Amino acid sequence: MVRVEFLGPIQKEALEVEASTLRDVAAALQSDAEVKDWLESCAVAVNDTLVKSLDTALKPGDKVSLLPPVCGG
Amino acid sequence: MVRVEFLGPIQKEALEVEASTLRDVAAALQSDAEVKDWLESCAVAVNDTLVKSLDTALKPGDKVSLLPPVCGG
Amino acid sequence: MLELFDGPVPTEELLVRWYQEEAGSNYGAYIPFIGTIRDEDGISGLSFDIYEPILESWFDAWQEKATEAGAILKMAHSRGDVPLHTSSYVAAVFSPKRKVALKMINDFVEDFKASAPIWKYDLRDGKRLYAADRSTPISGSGILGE
Amino acid sequence: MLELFDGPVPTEELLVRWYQEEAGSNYGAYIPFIGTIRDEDGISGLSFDIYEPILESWFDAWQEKATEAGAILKMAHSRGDVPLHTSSYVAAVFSPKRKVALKMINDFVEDFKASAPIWKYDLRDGKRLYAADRSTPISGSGILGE
Repeated sequence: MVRVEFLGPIQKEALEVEASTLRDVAAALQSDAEVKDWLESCAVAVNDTLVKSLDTALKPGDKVSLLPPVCGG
Repeated sequence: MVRVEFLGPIQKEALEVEASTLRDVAAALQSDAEVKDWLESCAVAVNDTLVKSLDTALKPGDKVSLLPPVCGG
Repeated sequence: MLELFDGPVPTEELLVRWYQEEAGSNYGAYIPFIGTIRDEDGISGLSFDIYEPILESWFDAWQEKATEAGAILKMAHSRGDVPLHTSSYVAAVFSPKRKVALKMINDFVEDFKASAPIWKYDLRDGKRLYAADRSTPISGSGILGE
Repeated sequence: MLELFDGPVPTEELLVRWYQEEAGSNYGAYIPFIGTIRDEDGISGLSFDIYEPILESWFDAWQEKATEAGAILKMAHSRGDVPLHTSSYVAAVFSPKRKVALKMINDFVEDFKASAPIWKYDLRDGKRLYAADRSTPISGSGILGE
């Protein structure tokens, strides 16, 4: 299981998801009505490093974070 | 007569020069050994406004200033 | 150096302290950038969420880039609510060279706006409303929607 | 606002005072630029001459340009001797908009270096030596040499 966390304005508790790559996480989230609309605009970090490929491998205990559009300053 | 002033590092007292245009001032200064070498690098102001033409007209009492290369900051 | 504050950043103190910290470091140029909350659109202030682990690694990567150019960066940002006319963001570059400093403060602040994991909310009528229309997807966003 | 000082500019006081002066003016971005004397080439400091009438008209023209962009400029500079590790120049822009402010501080400081009627001298071995090699002829220079 990997832990999926939702940052900033996404009002959602963390999930535990069975996943060996980010592609598995994407599939799980696309069927989640609460979070589906955020997916197009979110960046993704694995263990606090931003990643850009769905083929990113995951192992049990990894942390996947969704980062919606930002506006610091 | 116009008054010609030398600014910054040009160590020279002001001169009074007979001139109806800046061209007359140029002629007077080109024959002045102390200031001749500065002429190529100096900007010129008439009554504290920068000018770019030797045809600039002058009237008695005008102030002509020579501004050597600058480096503020 | 990255400093986070609950509420407004202490701008005056930061500007002076950072200047004094580097007074003997032989930098010729110091350029701070100060972001202050504007009174507009009827808001009573802004509020911020920060994801610190990624903010820190983003800042560390910039500090490394600054070091390669002989410069250093400092930054402070607010967490939580920040009232109108107070500041939520102070960043600064110190460099031996003017041109390096001018380019770096521009590039740093622009990348900060595009990449730093900070979320902004309008405070209006007692509510905290995500500023979606002024927010920017981080580069590489959207892979989960493919 | 243009402020001239005999000796170093009071950097800390200026940074704080300028921030406070505009605290209620609803500017979103404040960017100061601070120039500090570097210890290099064995100098003990720098020294400056200023021709104030033309500095003032140069600054007024910039202030007008800033006003058209909704911004304002402030500037302070030293006259006479300025020791190592103290500051001779502080300039600042305030603007509602970040991008306007970042571009303006760059353009203002670069034009200042190229155009402001200020002459710099190295202080070395008790002498005051014109920094000819670092100086720039003002645009339009040389007409008297034609």
